[in-house]
Amino acid sequence: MLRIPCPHCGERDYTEFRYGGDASKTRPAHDERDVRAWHDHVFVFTNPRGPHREYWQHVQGCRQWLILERDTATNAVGTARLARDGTPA
Amino acid sequence: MTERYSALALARHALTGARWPRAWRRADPKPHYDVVIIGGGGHGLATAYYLAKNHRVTRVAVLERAVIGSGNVGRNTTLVRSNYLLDGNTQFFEHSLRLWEGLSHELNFNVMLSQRGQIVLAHGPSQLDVLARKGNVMRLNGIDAELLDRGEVERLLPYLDFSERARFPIHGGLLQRRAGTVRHDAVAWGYARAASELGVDIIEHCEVTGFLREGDRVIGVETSRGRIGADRTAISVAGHTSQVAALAGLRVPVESHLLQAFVTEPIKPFVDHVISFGAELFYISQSDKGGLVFGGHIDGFNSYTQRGQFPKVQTVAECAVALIPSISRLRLLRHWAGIQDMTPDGSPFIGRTPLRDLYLNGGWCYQGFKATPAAGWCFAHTIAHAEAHPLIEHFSLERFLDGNGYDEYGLGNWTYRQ
Amino acid sequence: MSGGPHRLARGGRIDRDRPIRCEFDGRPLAGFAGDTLASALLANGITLVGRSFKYHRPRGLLAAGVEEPNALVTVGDGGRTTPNLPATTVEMRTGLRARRQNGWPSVDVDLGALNGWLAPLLPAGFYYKTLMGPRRGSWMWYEPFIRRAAGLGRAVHERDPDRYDARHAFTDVLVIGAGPAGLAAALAAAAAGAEVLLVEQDSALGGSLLAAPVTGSLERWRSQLETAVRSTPTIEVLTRTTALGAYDGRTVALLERHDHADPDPDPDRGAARETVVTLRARAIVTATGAFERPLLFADNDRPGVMLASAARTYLNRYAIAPGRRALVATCTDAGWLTALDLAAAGTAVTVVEQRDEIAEPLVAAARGAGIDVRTGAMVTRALGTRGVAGARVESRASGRAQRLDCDVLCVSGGWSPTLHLTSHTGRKPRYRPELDAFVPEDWAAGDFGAGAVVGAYSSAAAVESGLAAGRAAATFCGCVSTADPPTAPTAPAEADEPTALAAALPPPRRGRGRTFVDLQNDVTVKDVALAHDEGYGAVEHLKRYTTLGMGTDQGRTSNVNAIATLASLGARGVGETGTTTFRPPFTPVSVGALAARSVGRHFRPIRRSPLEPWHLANGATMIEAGPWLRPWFYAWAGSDVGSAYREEMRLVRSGVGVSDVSSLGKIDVQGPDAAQFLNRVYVNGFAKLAVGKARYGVMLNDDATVLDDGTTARFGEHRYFMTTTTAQAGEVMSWLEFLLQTAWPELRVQVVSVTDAWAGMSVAGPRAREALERALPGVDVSNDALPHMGVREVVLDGVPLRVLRLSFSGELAYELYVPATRGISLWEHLLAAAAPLGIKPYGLEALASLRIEKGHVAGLELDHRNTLDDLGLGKLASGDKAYVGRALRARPALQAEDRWSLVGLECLDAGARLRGGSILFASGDAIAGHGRGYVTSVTFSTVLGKTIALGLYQGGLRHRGEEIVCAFPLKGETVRARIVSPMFIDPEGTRLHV
Amino acid sequence: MFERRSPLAGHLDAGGRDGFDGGRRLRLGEVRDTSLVQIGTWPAVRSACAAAIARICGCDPPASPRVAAARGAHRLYRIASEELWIATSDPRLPAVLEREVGATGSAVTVLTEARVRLAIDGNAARALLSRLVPLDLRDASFPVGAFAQTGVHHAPALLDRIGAERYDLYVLTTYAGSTWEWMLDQALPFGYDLHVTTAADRSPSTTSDITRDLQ
Repeated sequence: MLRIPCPHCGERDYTEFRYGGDASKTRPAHDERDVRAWHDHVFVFTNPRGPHREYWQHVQGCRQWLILERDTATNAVGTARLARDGTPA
Repeated sequence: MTERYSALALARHALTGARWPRAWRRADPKPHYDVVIIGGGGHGLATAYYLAKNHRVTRVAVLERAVIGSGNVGRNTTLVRSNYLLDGNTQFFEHSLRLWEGLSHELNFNVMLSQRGQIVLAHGPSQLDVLARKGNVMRLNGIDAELLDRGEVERLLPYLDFSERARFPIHGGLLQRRAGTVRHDAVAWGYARAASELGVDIIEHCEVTGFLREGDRVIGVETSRGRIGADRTAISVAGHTSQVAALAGLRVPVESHLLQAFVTEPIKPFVDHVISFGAELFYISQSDKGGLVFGGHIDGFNSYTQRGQFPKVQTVAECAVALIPSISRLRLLRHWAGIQDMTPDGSPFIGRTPLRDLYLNGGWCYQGFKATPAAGWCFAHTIAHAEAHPLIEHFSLERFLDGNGYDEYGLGNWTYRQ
Repeated sequence: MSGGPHRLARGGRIDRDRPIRCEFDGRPLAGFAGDTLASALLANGITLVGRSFKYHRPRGLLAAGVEEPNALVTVGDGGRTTPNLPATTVEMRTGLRARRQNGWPSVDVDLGALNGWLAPLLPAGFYYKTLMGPRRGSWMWYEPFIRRAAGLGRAVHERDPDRYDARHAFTDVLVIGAGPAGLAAALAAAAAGAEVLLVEQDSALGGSLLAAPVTGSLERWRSQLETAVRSTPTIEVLTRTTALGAYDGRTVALLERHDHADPDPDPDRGAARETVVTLRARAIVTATGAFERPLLFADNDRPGVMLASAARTYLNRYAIAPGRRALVATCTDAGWLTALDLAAAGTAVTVVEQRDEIAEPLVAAARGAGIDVRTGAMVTRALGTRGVAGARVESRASGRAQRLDCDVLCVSGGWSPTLHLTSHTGRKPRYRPELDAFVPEDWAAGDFGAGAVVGAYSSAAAVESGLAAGRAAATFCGCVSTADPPTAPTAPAEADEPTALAAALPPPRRGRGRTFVDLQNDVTVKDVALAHDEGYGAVEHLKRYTTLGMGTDQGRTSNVNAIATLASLGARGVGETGTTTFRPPFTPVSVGALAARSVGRHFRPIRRSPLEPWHLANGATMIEAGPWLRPWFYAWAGSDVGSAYREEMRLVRSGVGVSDVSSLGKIDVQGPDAAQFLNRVYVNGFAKLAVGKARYGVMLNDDATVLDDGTTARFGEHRYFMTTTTAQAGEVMSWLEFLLQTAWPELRVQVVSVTDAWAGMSVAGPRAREALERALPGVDVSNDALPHMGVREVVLDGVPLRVLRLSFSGELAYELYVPATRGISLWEHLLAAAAPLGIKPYGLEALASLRIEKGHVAGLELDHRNTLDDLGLGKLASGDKAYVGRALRARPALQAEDRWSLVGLECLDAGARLRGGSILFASGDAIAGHGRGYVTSVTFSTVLGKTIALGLYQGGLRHRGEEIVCAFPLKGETVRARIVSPMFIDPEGTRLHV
Repeated sequence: MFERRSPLAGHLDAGGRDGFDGGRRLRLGEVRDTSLVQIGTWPAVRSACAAAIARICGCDPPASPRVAAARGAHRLYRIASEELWIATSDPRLPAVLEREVGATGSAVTVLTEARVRLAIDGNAARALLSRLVPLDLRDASFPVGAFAQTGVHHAPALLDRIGAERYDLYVLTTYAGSTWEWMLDQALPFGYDLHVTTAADRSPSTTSDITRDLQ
């Protein structure tokens, strides 16, 4: 059972969360019109076998969107932070 | 030299006690090939076979990191069908099903295609309309399809939950009689044996570690067993597409997810069709050995671990009992997970890449196994002619750039929701 | 009463004061409490317990535990029929009814045994080489025979009456296995201050110690250990509980079995048959022990060939003499312990020991016990057919062979640590030659092993490793031991059993008889050799090609023997050959237990409108809409949906009706930046929406497909009330939160779902205003006070009421929102007050039909494939305001002129049935391929008196007026239709503004 | 003209049932007189918002996301970093909060009608809850006074431990009926009595010491 350390609620089963995919990409500016930029953001992935930065929303908890560090090769879970606090460097 | 398989051959060996030859030659890498195929799974081996058979390209090597067939071709739920909606998908998967229908004879290897029929259930009027649209398209393309109302489903599958207790009552369904199952491992072995017979080198325990480049042209691969030159190189490693593509500096619209499969203890014939639940993604069939085989939805987050999450096991069990209450008493024997390429529209990529002489076949989502023969057939054609086979033109890597996404199920642009 | 002729007069752990009669193959079977079905059978001299899978050879008990490959029985009747249970795991209990399987006409006389004669024709994987002809598809002719021959027991299609529960659990230290190592680990962890959960699949604690004589010092020691554990309050003990699988996050799935006392627990009183526990532990000690391996020799599957450890268990735990004359074939000291116990119980014993050098004390003890000892010798063949009658014994030095008589042949071929759980989480085991076994490696943080599973075979060594592991586990949990260093009762000298062993010799390649590696799947050494010859030598290939290890026993007794055989054939050693990956569950688990309470109506929760009780009490037929149940149609309008919805439509078009729209998503949007936020997420402008007004809006996904549509009303400077479709409510909510928290954290906006807070009802029809005037006197709903798209918030009797003048039907209409618990009361009041106007409720079918007449998109038009322009809504996104999805909307293929886009369709063939899902063709097209579009929604227009539809058509309304063909080949129908505007009624919207 | 009708009206008339040991180890019910308000704020107005709440409720908004703050008729929950829930038996409070706290520029949403408050008491309460929620309910991690937002049978819920063997469970109104049936089905083995109760009867126990423990 993947256990996700919600910064607000504490460690919980992943079933309380909703997956939001790759969080390593920066979303283009709202008024960006460049198709390639949005294409790469929406459709292209690094999909690493190893450390992965990803979005999860604690939908059955505090409803906050988190950025979680997880290793896709082992499912080892690292730290999580609130997405609203910005992505860690 | 491979020996032809037949009842007679079996009898001869039984009487003389003569030993059987290897099904496929053990081969060591040569310095150069016309085509090097990375990945000894169903698709890679099928591609090699059709390159040799249809295009007389026989200086071909299949490079496999472990042993052949150790990936998804041996981990899937063995379904084959051609009930597809979108122009392009319909023809491609029907081509595949027709190849399945001749495969045992083509390969002289019994892959046990069992056309027992698949029923997709609808649990409401609008869901049945969606199935009707698909069924109509199938019929308009010469593919068998039958629309069933609740009564017809009940006559065919009386053991489904038609009681008052059913949370999502069965409203009807779509039947494709020619759909069914195949003995999955046999597909890899059969293609390997036939390809080897035609001169293809199948090289196991040979991991690709890099690509040999000449400008924007790929001229071979670095492997754990040395450099291998190639006029054309093809990637066919679904599950690890991103990793291998990355060795060539490519980023692709693929994320790797886990799909679990489940099998119960063997029992006498219990379910004679392939049945797909309509309320959630769940399907069931019974293997010839007697085990009930279940499939469900991906676990839902990127992973390469090849082990599933327990709550998903429970979800699948809930669906099984919701569909067939008497399954409750049967016992789950094993569950395992495969690594699946997921794409933003649920459709694959197969064809050329931005790099010259490098070809890619991946992103099959839930459909890799049933696509095996057609994917091999079309990929081989594409490699041989350096031009996409008409059946796969729409599966291009760039399709999202011009807006030609190919969303068969209308699930939107999320790999993890397909 | 004796409980069987082979039962010893005294000894054993059975309760002789509690005799039990059960039914086996329709005949009574006597035993005692504490017996398993297997021990009861053995006590009663029933040694032929099953037929093998392929050759239907007679089979007896090989083991005494979960590893039993042969003795599979079917238990129970009717809906409780359970096939394939190992008799060794079925506890004796009153009311138990069991029968043997896989024999026809019976297991004793089985015609299937004829397969034995055909064996040479049916080697492993024979079916890959034949059954293909004469023509394509011939397999469909052979398959039924194969399927009937395959499969083990027979299952029934009756509903399982039993109840299964599921629960969650958390602990500091989980100890799996209550053998000496597990008991010690539990004590140590608890002493260090950890909360401990100790799980044991057996009914008793002690593991291997349960096989020791009940009179010996080992048993006294075991009971001391048990007492210590039971008397420690911080140790929770679960017996009859199997660790099914180990998962990420140190989560272990457990199965508790409750049916040992009563085979038919009463579900109506809440008695569960089994409970699945999802346990999260902070540390895990795996003390799962090891399984003994059989030896490979010809006909090693004969009834009477039994694992030495099993023989010892039947003797000491169940007080059964497995035979009168025992032959113990061994390459381990463990075999000698069995020999000594058998001799002590008065059995004539011969030991055939593969090794030349044995620990002297053992030999002395054996000789002292009158045991005939043959070292440097091995059994090459078992004699006898329906039961072992002797063995062919060969001296390794001289090769001289002789026949020795026996009626039980105990075999001891070494130990296989039970590493299933550790491999579930991806640990690759390592082969250790000195143990001739695969042992778990590279333990993850928080995972510890103890006892035989890590090669500590003797009880004393097991306890030592258990104490260490328990301590380490507690420390990992951050427990700092306050108590004295943990101890366990000191082991008796006897506990330090000799455990030396040698690798079992490879089986002879020649000679008569068949040597079985996997007894359940009938895989022989010949089959392994065949696979190797054909290039299926890798373990994964071997498993798949021969089905070795794929039986219900998951190859517990065959795995290592197969690898050894493989190794003996090829160049590679056992270690390099490697082992296959074990998958969960450890032992098979009923699907019902995994589904637990989520069955029947509880499969998924039902979401209910606050008005539902009224609907049910007033003749509504309900229909599923996602998680919701919604009124489909009402009895007042007709008895079937087909006629009822037309009545309801007529009512709305001509008078006034009211429908329940509570399931619409409702989101409270507040904050200083709310206007700007809405202006970004909707394609159309919301920046200038005035207070007291509502606006229709459409949201796109980033890829420019339509996410959802709905109306948002502005009730205050910083206060908005958004409605979404029923289907997308959850998606939209999460999407808004995603944008606010990840993309635009600088916006001061709070979104809260208030879907549950409000009951919603739509009052629609030319007389809707009159209805409201009657129902809500004092609320000015005149056209001036409340024009189209105007909204009001009023308070009546202290209850807030929101009135939004919106129309989905195209008629003059109002949506009323009232606090959920007041919904029924307003609804009833409305119906009463407007009764003189003939107001009546209308359901989902009419609602959906009315919107079709008006050309509003919904349902099937709103899948994630369609763009704003496809739905004819492109003009909404005017100006160059930025909105989500704008950039990718510009992609050429999404702007192509010939995209399939929204059209209205009028059926031209009166009386013909136009169906949803029809495929559209231009007249003159060949009716084949994928057509130019399809029908999404169909209804009968009561206004136009004809069937109309919405659909998507190549080029859309540029083909307005054209006559096309709607094909429905599934029913062999084609219908002519004309492309028209999707706004079938009142395109100018005059009815909305009256 | 508008009388209230709980979504559980009718569900509680069924009466109790004995467990399979014949006993009734649970007391399950609905609390019908609770008002619920959600407050969301932003850095600039955070302190003004907190001050208003303190003034109105008589206690500061809790900082801890794990422990409820209790004062008289009110219970305050920190449901997210910038969001609070205030549950109260005082029917006038929501209007006051809307006016006073709203004036600070914070967002106030009344959720009284959006949630149903269930009461779960008895010596089998924890055993029952272990079948409903995937939470570690052992005293060390979920002491009296602790609360958690979680899920019950696919729907979100908030669990509040108000006493050693007493819990409140807030569930969505439209899921209430289904969740209730689900809970009774799980409660069957333990046996239960049913009752309609009041917020007053759910008198909170002091939480200060626990608050210290957890913070």
